[in-house]
Amino acid sequence: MVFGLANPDRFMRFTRPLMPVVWAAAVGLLLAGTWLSFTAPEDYQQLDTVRIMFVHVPAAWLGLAAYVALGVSSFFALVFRHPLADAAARAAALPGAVFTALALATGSLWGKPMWGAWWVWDARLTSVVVLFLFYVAYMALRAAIDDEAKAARAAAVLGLVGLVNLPIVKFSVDWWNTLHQPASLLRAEGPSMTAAHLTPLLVMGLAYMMLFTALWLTDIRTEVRRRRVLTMRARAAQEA
Amino acid sequence: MSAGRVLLKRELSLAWGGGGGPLLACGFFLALTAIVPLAAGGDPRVLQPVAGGIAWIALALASLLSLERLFERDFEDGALDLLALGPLPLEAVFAVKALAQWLAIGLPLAVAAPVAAIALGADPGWAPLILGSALLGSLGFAFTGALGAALALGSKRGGLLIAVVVLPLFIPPVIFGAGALEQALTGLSPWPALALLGATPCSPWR
Amino acid sequence: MSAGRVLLKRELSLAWGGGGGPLLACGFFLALTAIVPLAAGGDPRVLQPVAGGIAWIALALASLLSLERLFERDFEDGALDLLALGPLPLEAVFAVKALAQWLAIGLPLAVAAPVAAIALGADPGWAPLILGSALLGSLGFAFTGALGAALALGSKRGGLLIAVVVLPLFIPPVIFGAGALEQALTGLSPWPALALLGATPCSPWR
Amino acid sequence: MLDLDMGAYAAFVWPAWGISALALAALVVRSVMAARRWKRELDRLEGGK
Amino acid sequence: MDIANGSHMIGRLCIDDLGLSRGERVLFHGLSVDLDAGEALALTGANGAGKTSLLRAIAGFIRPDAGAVRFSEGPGAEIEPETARARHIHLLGHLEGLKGARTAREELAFQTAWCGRGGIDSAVEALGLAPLLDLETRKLSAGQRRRLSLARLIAAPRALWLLDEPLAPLDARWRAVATQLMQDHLAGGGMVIAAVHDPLDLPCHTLDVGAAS
Amino acid sequence: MDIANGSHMIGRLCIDDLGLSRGERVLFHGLSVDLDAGEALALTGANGAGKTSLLRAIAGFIRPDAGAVRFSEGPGAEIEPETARARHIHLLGHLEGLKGARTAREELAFQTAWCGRGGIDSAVEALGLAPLLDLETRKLSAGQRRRLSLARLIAAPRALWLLDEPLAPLDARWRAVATQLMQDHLAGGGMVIAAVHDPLDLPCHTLDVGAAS
Ligand code: HEM
Ligand SMILES: Nc1ncnc2c1ncn2[C@@H]1O[C@H](COP(=O)(O)OP(=O)(O)OP(=O)(O)O)[C@@H](O)[C@H]1O
Ligand SMILES: Nc1ncnc2c1ncn2[C@@H]1O[C@H](COP(=O)(O)OP(=O)(O)OP(=O)(O)O)[C@@H](O)[C@H]1O
Ligand SMILES: [Mg+2]
Ligand SMILES: [Mg+2]
Repeated sequence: MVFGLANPDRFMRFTRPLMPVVWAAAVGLLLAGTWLSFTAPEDYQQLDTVRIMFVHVPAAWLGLAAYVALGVSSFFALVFRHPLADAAARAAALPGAVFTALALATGSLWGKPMWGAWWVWDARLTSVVVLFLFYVAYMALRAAIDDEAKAARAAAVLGLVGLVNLPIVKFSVDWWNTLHQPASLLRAEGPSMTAAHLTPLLVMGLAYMMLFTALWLTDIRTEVRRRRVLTMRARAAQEA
Repeated sequence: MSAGRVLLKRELSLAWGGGGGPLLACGFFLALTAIVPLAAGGDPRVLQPVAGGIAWIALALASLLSLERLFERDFEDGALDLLALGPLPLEAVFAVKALAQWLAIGLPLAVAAPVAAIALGADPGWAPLILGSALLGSLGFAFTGALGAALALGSKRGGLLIAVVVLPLFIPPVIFGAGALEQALTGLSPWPALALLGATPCSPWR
Repeated sequence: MSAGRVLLKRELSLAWGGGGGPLLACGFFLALTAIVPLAAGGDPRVLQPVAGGIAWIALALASLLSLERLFERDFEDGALDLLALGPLPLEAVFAVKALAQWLAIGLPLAVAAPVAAIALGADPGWAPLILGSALLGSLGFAFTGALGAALALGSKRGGLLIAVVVLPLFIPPVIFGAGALEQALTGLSPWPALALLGATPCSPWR
Repeated sequence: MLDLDMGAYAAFVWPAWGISALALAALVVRSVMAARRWKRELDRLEGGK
Repeated sequence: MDIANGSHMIGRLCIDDLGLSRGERVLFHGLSVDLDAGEALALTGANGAGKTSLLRAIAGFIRPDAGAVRFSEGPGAEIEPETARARHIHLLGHLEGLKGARTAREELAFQTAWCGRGGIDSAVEALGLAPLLDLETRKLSAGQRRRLSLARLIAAPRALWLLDEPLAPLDARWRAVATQLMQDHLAGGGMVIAAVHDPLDLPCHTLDVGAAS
Repeated sequence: MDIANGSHMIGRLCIDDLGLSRGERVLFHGLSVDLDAGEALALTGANGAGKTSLLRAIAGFIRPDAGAVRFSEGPGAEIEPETARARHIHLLGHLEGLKGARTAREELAFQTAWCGRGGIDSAVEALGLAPLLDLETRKLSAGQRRRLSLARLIAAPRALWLLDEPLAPLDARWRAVATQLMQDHLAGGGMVIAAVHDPLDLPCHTLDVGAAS
């Protein structure tokens, strides 16, 4: 199935009916999540600042998830040299970078009232900066090499190497003692959060996930089309 | 001076090439400011006093990194012959190249410097002062750096030689720039130091 | 492996070219450690805690500066075609070049690192530890840096692009190296961090 | 019940939501515009055949 | 000039229905040529026809769109492209890969050791390099550089020579010498493929690259 | 192809008892040549004789041991070497100074604007560059690069052309075109000095550089 989809034609045919559904789900979930976020009660400790959580945590999750998508696609692009995998890696970079930047910005906005500082250099925060840097390096490398095949290979190696940073981001809170919250949701003992806050968080998380999926698929489809256009232009020039 | 404009346009397009110039400069800056706390430990009491200085060093090093190729490439690929057969004397060519280098790399770096300093713990109130001194400082770096790059031309060792030639030249801007910050910090007027800093871009023509 | 020796010899002679290689590297290092106290103010209580860290950053940056040309020149002047038609696969060629780079630049820099740290106020007793971690660290820098330089090959932007690609890769060695120093400072065993540091040179072949 | 009074924290909560909305909107606009552009180009080329 | 020293060598080169493109530009397709030991092939064609690209594709630096380049030791015994590249091919392009700061002797010695086991003496004599050996290569004139590059082909024997406009910067005397060296190479069972604008002064097949597509 | 637009132009070039050496090697001494408007000079000589060095000395890049190169507008009216260099000389060497990442159009437009006021259109047409203008120069073939470099000579009119093996990488068609362009330049009152290994196909004086010393 996965390998069947690696055929660009089949991929286009399969995803075509999916696109409106995914976009609609993303918009609907975002609206619902926003509503839930502002109807949820204030946290007894964090008061109204808890509402930053509903944009901070999903952004952080998706910053990580998009890198997983990028790294795994890079792996397939390297091993099977498939153009679709390369398109997928490329399409994940920009949304991933934006989500990571949002996690940094909203975290910083949350840090000032909670920790009394915009920024601290602890392991979690620094490793997220490094994650952002990997995104920047990936995009810069792609943009700077204009032989597309060569750019794809180099970027794929970098994307793969960058995967080592993910466990550092994820487990930094456990390995080093930091100011930042340890995982309260994705942990072995189950979530430790009241349902009143868990529901909007989960809905927003799902919404971000859907939005990323929609962006990702759209960009992959655009990339497939772009390459077709380039090939057709070349053929036209050849015949002329 | 229309020849100067023509050259400036070309140099800018070479420096910004592919739209990545300023982005890369800022990415570099970001990476460097992320490395510092890792190397020196994240303790704010340790970082705060050196924050301004470190932003300055990062500025100097980023300028340095981008300077290396400034003349070396033109020399190796024969473009310098072409430039030498043009209407401007070589000194003017060097100055225009340095200016373009500053516009494409130094300017965005100077804008990023206050952000980096604040991230390392400097007081946000100093942002305008840091910006101003970084602007002047990067201009100084660009011109002294171009001087060093021109001197190291045709040598075999490239980058490091430029570094060694240029770093001593960088010291005055660093002293005056960081000095302005420190004087402001201790309540003194930063203007004399800033004035001296503003004078360094002219030093190659002393 | 005789082809590897032949290549290593050539790379060493290119890197030391004109006898200036290690000398220049050390000069750069010294200039940098001279600039830091100037920028950060000369107060020893401020400098001492960051001394080790700054020596490390200088190490990373000097490695970076010398990396840029590692493959770019061979690519531009056609030597890479020749190397590709030899008995070693290109990966091995890259590794040998990185090793030569380390021998010519990283090694002398690592030897200079304890001197620089002591000059910045570190306790002379730490010299062996700093030397050891700098040796391992510079090896890590050389190999991750070579990986970055190889990736950026044939790109338009040269130096800064390599910096942006490589600096994130440099972060693990910096964490582990500076971590080893800090743990020793606080009385803990530096060995686990040193072991992790020793592992980073292998990372490009993961 | 909808609670839009952020009290003392309005200066932190609203910017956080604001930049999130802006950045995501920009992503969507860019993606949709690129998709339109290349789809149009492809249709044009295939139509002209 | 006996290349048969090597444990095995390329005895036949088959270019089979090759298609090449650079960027979006298709250079040619359906190009097929066979070359046997002792034969030379001159590539001609207008500027931009794809001669250089074809040479680089044979060396394995450009991946073809279609078709393949195959090397074999004799009938039936194929040689892997990687092995061929590592042991049997010399490529001499416009860019000669000489490091300006090293002397001619150092560069020739390195290139020879890198490409195989061979002494440099006979090559130095054949190309009259003796008075130049201690000059840094950046100080050599265009023709002197080319002679230094050609010396590698003699010093490290390999079966297939891929030459891109090898004679252009040489003066009349050295053109004759270089042509003679190619002939010796062919007589010893080697192969030569050369991109040229002026006809080669030796018996050879000719392929007009522009006309292929 | 009328260069006389410029306020003044080189009408005569006198090389007077010139002596040149590179490093410790004396290339020649006592070399004297005069060249008038509309005349061409072909430099021949063995590899390493000093053709390239002589061209660079005329352009003012190498300081001669003895003698001098003088430019004058007509009889009596000397032109300063600096002025000549800034306004009246084109040098085309082996290294073409093209930036690989910029397009052919950008490079040609810059070079033209840098060397004088002139439009690129007629040059583009004369050298058939139209289909190449939007390619980055690193993607050009050797002959295409050379055509791009030649276009500068047409686009920015200057009186004295110093050419180092200008025709080597060109195919037969473009060799004829380039020769015709040189002839037009001479007819318009320009001067050409070209280092060559194959004779130029136009009426010209010949100087054997090797024989001078
Ligand atoms: C710029 C600063 C910050 C950054 C870069 C950052 C980064 C992250 C990341 C990457 C995650 C996801 C971790 C995972 O999935 O395990 C996360 C989750 C979280 N962050 Fe932050 N954060 C920052 C500031 C803050 C602040 C100030 C707070 C609150 C005081 C906070 C509270 C949380 C919470 C509650 C989670 C959810 C943990 C979980 O359930 O797994 N963060 N943050
Ligand atoms: N990287 C590239 N991307 C796109 N096009 C390229 C690239 N490299 C070369 N080309 C184009 O491919 C064509 C063939 O170039 P090639 O160098 O093989 O020609 P050639 O036959 O050797 O010409 P010449 O006689 O001028 O040396 C040229 O038109 C060139 O513009
Ligand atoms: N910087 C230098 N130092 C010492 N000798 C040099 C230097 N540059 C060139 N030479 C020598 O000067 C001589 C003349 O070189 P030049 O390039 O002028 O020759 P040429 O006539 O152009 O030869 P070709 O036909 O091969 O291009 C050569 O023998 C060369 O080795
Ligand atoms: Mg060619
Ligand atoms: Mg010459």
